[in-house]
Amino acid sequence: MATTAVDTTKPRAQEVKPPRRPPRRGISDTLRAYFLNAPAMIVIGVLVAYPIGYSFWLSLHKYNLKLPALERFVWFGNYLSLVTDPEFLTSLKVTVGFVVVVLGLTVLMGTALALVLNETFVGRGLLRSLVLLPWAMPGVVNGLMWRTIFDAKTGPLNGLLYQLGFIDSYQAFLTSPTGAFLITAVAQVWNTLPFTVIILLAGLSTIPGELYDAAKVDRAGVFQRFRQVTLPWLLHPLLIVLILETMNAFRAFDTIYVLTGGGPGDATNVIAVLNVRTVLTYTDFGLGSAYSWVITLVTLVISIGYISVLYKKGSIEI
Amino acid sequence: MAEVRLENVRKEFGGVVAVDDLSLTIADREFLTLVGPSGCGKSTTLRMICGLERTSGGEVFFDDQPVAHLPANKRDVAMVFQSYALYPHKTVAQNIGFALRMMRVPKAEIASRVDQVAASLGIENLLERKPKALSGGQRQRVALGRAVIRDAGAYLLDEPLSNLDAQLRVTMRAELKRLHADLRRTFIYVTHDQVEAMTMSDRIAVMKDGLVQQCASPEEIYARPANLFVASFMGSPPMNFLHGEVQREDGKLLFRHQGIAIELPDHASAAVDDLSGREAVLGIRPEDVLLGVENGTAAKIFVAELLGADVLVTVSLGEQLVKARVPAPYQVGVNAQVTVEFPAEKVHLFDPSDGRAVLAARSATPLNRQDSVVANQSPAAAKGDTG
Amino acid sequence: MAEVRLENVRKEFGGVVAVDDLSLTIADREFLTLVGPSGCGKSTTLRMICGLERTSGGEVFFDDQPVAHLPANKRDVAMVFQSYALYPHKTVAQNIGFALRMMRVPKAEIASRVDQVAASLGIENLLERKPKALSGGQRQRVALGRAVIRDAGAYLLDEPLSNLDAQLRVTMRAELKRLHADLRRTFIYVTHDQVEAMTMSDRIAVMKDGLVQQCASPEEIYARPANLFVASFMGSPPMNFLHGEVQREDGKLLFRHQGIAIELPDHASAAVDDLSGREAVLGIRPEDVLLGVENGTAAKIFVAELLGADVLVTVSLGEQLVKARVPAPYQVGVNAQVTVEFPAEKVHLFDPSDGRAVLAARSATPLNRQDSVVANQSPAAAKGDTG
Amino acid sequence: MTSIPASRPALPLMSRIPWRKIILYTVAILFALWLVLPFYWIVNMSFMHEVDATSVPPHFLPKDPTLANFLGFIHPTTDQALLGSHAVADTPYALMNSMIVALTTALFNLVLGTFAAYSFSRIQFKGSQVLLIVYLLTRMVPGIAIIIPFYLVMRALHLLDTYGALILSYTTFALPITIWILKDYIRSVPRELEDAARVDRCGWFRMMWSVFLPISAPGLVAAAIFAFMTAWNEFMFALFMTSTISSQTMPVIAANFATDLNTQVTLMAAAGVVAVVPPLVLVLICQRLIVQGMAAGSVKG
Amino acid sequence: ACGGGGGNGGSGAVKFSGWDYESALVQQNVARFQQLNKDIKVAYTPITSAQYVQKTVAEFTGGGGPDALYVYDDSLAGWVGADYLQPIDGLAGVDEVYSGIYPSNAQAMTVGGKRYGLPYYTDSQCLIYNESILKKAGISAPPKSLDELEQQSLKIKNAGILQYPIGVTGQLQDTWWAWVWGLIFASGGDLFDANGEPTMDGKDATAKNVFAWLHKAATVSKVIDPAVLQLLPVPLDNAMKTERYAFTVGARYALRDYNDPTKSKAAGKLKIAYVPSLDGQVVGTVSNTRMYCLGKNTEVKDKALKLLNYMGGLDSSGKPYTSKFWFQQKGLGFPFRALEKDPDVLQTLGKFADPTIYAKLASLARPRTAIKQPWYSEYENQQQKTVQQIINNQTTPDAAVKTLAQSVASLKKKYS
Ligand SMILES: Nc1ncnc2c1ncn2[C@@H]1O[C@H](COP(=O)(O)OP(=O)(O)OP(=O)(O)O)[C@@H](O)[C@H]1O
Ligand SMILES: Nc1ncnc2c1ncn2[C@@H]1O[C@H](COP(=O)(O)OP(=O)(O)OP(=O)(O)O)[C@@H](O)[C@H]1O
Ligand SMILES: [Mg+2]
Ligand SMILES: [Mg+2]
Repeated sequence: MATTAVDTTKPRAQEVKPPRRPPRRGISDTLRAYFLNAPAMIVIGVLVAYPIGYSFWLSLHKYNLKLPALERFVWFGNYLSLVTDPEFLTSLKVTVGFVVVVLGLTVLMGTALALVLNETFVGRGLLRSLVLLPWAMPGVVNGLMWRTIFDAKTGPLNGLLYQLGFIDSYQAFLTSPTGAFLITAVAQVWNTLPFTVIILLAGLSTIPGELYDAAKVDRAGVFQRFRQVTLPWLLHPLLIVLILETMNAFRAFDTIYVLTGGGPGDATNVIAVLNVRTVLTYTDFGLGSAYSWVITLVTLVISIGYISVLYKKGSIEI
Repeated sequence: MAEVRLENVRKEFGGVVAVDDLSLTIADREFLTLVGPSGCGKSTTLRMICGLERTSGGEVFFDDQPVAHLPANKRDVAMVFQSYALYPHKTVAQNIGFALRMMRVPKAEIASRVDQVAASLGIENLLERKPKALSGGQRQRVALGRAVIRDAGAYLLDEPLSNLDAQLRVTMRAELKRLHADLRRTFIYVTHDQVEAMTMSDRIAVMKDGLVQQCASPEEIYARPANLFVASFMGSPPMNFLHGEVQREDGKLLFRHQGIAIELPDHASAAVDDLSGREAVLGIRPEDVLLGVENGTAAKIFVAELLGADVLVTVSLGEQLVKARVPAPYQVGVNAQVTVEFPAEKVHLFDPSDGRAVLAARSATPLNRQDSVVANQSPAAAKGDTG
Repeated sequence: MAEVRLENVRKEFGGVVAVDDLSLTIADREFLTLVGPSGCGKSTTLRMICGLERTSGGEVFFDDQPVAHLPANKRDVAMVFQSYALYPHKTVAQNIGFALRMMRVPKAEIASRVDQVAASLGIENLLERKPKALSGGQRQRVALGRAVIRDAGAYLLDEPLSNLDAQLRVTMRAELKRLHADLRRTFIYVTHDQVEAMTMSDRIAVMKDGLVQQCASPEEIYARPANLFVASFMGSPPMNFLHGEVQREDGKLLFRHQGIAIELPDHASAAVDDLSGREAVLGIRPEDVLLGVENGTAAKIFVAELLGADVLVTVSLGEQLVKARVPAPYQVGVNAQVTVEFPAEKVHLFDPSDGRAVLAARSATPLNRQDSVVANQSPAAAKGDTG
Repeated sequence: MTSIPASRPALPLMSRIPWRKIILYTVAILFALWLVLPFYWIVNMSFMHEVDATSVPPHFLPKDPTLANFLGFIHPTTDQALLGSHAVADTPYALMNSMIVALTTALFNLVLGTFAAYSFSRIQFKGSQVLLIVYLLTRMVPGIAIIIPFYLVMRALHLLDTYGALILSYTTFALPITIWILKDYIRSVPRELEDAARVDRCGWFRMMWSVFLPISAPGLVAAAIFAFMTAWNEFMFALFMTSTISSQTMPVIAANFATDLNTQVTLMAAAGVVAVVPPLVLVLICQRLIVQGMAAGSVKG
Repeated sequence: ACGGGGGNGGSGAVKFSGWDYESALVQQNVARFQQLNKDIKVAYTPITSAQYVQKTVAEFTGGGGPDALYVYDDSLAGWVGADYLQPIDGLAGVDEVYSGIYPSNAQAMTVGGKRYGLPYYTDSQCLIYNESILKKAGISAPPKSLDELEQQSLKIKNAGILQYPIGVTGQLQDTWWAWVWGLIFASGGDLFDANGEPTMDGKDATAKNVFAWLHKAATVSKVIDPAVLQLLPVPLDNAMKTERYAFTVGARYALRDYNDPTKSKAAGKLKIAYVPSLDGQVVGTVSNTRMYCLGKNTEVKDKALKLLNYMGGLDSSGKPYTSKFWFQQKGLGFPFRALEKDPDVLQTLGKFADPTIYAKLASLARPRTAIKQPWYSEYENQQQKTVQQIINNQTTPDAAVKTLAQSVASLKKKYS
């Protein structure tokens, strides 16, 4: 139809046009985006770029403060030595178990709790605030609290179970390797659950209510509504939760350190405890940095794994 | 499902009464249209039928069973939401096929039915898009598709065609009528398009302020509006209204308005008794007003507008403007004198105190079933409706 | 602002061409209506004018100045979004007054203007509600109010009345026309309602698949559609089309269709030369078809539908169905024999290869300016349009 | 219109039982117990006399409740004053420091995070994915690896033992996650609203302030709480970057309690309680902002 | 409670930091020092003891670091190696101090033949027993040998007085488990020879025998509380004060608290004894030394030295003022022999421990031989884990000593 004279274009008012500026396009999107990112990039860049680079540099060195004379560049020697380091390997095993247990519990409980808190019921406001309680507790206090609770001599848990007749004498819960492992996991879950709940709850609050209406009309039951409406909308928050909780679980230190110090034996000697000890107690900065970078890389790989798995599930773009 | 019955249903939103004591029975297989001014409670009524909104009072029955305890997903109704409510994270195909998936229909069947529905809606090439990437009308069609793909007990359609162009609307109307004929299910339809209401419905329920004003067949609504509101709401251009008094004079029944006397038919006797001594409102549709007849009342042409084959002539009768619809050509200049007549058989009388119709026209001009549900059909489909 | 000009504007969404090489000049103070089938790119065009969407090609000019670099908030246009886009956290009053607040209008003035606009939209008692607590039509009015409260250089209205009832729509149309008259600004209006398009616009641009098919006055569009698409899209019921051939016979210009010969007017000579030997499409509007005349072609009544004052008669002319609109009453039984005539002056000829109109009707029936922008007015306002 | 039937069929029994409510409340109560019980023990202890705190069998209610532990924070007794290098007397100041640091961190995070998050959720730009991962990467390096060089940086900036050091460290910690959190919530705000605001003549900042932020309030609250809590209970950096009560935060002081050989568990419990209360109060205030379906009714389609 | 300090000592103030044990008393003492030396200002920073080492390392690594500071004996060698500290040989007052203290302390403060510290306090491990519990079980004298300890414990256990009579600190920590070293040294053995070579897996069977005893006591006769694996020093103190254990191996100064009626229900009942040995002989125990040292890069060396001398040396009258102050105030063990006979000291000591045993322990005590090794802290951690495994029956004494020897071997390799 291009031939049709659709447009009665008027003759130009003046033949001599003013020298037309080349049409200014707004600044390019990419530029604008980086402009918006600049403050964050500057703060992060200025403050942590150097430390991060430095720590990676250190991880390529043999470097123990106590023996400055031995300092030397060893390429990936520290990393290679880890492969044969029995302590590291056991610790890796413990850590993986710990991460799996903690992550599983956190995500399941967190989702359940967020869903509950998203409903209206008497006392919701209170429960919503209570959810944050564990988070507000400094890690040291948290560790001490759990110590007190599980104390073999004076712990209220022992007292309670004893009074209720579940046990016939006080138990030293933290002294068996399994017990210690599970208890640290529980304490960690208790401590990090609020983050999951808050993020998921905020995610839930963005779901347009009318989608549930539509799904109800489309005959989706409670479970299907969760799967078809809630879950897809929660993918993004879940991704954050997964990444951050994985990171947290890999770096869980405070609570474990206070509760068991990594013991008994190697039962709770997760890599983070080992890492902190190596750096701060043994002042082995080279090896310590290598540990840190192993943690970093593992969490990075796992995170990218999450991202790509969820990405494949569709409807998610980072 | 079959009959849907609302009994004294009421809905308040924290003080705002959206639906106020509404009773309505929609028979099995009926096509009922809800019309009414914006904000009168149509959508709310649908939502209550559907189970998305709890009633604040009264009861909803499906086939004589109260359904208050049934959640929406157990009620077996399909609905087109006024706001579409598409799943933004699903493609068009997934949106349309969702209900079937919930009913565990096999994948292949879903796919073929989705294709079929999409084709009938003209969105077959958008199936892989997300709603975000659709135009307004395309979204509305997806919303419609999501409902019509189902085999539900009742279909609730909340202004499902409002954002479509005229042509498409005609096609869609035909599709919906066909669906209604094929499925033989209850349809409850909300629309602002009077042509749609008139041509598609078995009955129309006219609502105002959360109350049903009249629920009857389109012809009945048009010919015998139950009250002033219905009379003024249905019909375009709307009915003329004259305020005056009724009296008996010399055995004649008369309506007097500013010195003009209009004779009323004999059967108006009871109505006149009812209203005598009080103000009365006379109503007459523009197409029933006669111009230029002998013995008519003198009036002046105020304005005349060409409506294709007709002319809409507005005459001033004293202070009052009256519209008349007469066949074109009608070549009379503005301010020209003309005579007007209101045929006795065609006037309505209303009691202004409560708006109630006390006299309906005996032979109103038949309804304007203008549109084209039929007009667009193939010869075979068109047999029923011959004028 | 004054003139809005689009030059070869193009918009792609990752492969999907929404607007394809669109050129259009909207004069200062003009009321231009965009019509077209769902998904043809109307909203996208508005969004590009407004600066919400970057063009993928071409350029938008305001008063001869390219505006590509101007963000939406610097363009001084007001817009009603098809999807409303109300601020959910603000009350109706805040929604409507927001733009004024952004322009630092004093509080008291905002309040009074909001009240005034709300009153004209009939939502004065909803001012303190949040959008969530409004009905669909109420939301749409808020969206409209948000645009009309402003004093902008251009107003872009994307189906602003689609969810309103007929009465309200009439009132709102009048309001918009009054606003246009008062403000004397450019209005670009999208609607699916042909009556709206016909009665309100200075010019109508008919779009299809991202291209403007014709842009002209309503009368022109109706009487001289530039191509088959425009001819079929505008008008309800749509124009009749007959496929056949043109030839000169005995100095006469004839259109032949299945043994029927239709005489063409003399000025069709050029058109006939153009099309001869090829297929041609003859178009005629239903109101131009004459029934029961002498010398007419024999046909059979297929169906007749009463449209109030008119009857829409469908006759079968051989295999072909042709619609005719004749004044009521028209009392002929189905299958009765009838004669049909297509007055030579009123036929259109189209080239089916590209749809182009090669012959426009010389004297088409004047446009169906049916509606009531005027009809509803007070005596004073109505003077302009007398028939 | 219809006559009311004489007798209404009774509802089926199963549907008269409010299953949903029962399940909801059961789960809610179970979670409440899980959240509260451990903490309850601390609260319980904080009202006890030292001797009762470790008694066998335990007292599940303070035998002889006392406020002495809490009063200690205002007027420490001589005994209390000596504990954990002034920990008792320092507690109120530490709380104030924590509050200042945490609130400022939260604020910084929201401001910087919003800018960046906006770009990720609304602009398609080259390198956005890489940048996002890089942000995350900075957070994935364990704090222990960077604490020493970080200390050097702070020293170079002359920020040691000031709020600045803490605020900056916590901002860098929380920012990547904040950006990740916020980008999703910003994305969930309908784009049309941004368009509408533009047409209503809002500049970008105004649009963010008047339209975006109120609607993404739940996300902002979540991000703010996250940043706040990160700052509130971080221990290691607080310990290393500060040395006096002019900037020491509550976790450092709480650790002082814990390591003192003369420590009193009840006093420590009381410190734990006061350390937890301020954030909870803040959240109680903020939580009305976590509203369901903020954008409801705003766009059609 | 605000105050400047630490980093902002300013013009010439002596930056002095220490772990936060009784920091109020330290502050008081510092104030006194400033009274006496009006020209010197001291900026005292107490640091949480659990993180003292780490934080100090950070400060030194960051190029700052205090002028004068507390140092643990087991950090000393490392810090010297890391070049944080400077020797004080030949400086005023140092020789006098070194000649007045126990040799074990002098040895602990010397690295590579150079003296680095002036003593803060010292202490040695002893057996602490609850006399009244023993009496109740019909035992009149504390055990001399480990077997005796086990027998007595069984008696107490069988009498139903306590389920587990022996308690020690058994949770992994970054500080040492003195009692393990105490048990081995008491039996005349060691884990390392004088050159820091491991002897536990061969030459010297003491460790293995002590481990065997531990294993038996924990898993066969079950007199060691399994819950010790989650026991830290403070809870252990509380347990002793509330008479939940009859025996522990601990530092002498703990008795001061244990026998303080205002702090302990068991005041007066807890007594000091020699650490039981394998054969019942009294041949040794382990000691530790806490000291004051001088930062390497101090710019106020003279002033800092004055402070050091005030804190860890002798005053103008030749008396170790601060050392005595600590003993009198808190019972911290004094490194100065002369104080053994000081009447004030004797009087105080009488309130909580037998002066004879107290003094004898001090003279018998030896520092750990391995603390000068750079890998000592790793080793200590390994040893703690191994002992935990012995106590909860995850390993055998044989395997334990092997593990320890192996870990030393690999640590040595790592540090070469
Ligand atoms: N984000 C997008 N991505 C891909 N395609 C799009 C996108 N937005 C619009 N389109 C397509 O562009 C075309 C034009 O869309 P537009 O919204 O302008 O239509 P419209 O004329 O306003 O239609 P309607 O009358 O239905 O509102 C449609 O076919 C639509 O599917
Ligand atoms: N959540 C709510 N809170 C308060 N009032 C509400 C709420 N929802 C609807 N209303 C009011 O109830 C009335 C009926 O609303 P409803 O949506 O049923 O109208 P409707 O007939 O569908 O109108 P429309 O044709 O404009 O869609 C309206 O006046 C509306 O303002
Ligand atoms: Mg509605
Ligand atoms: Mg559109």
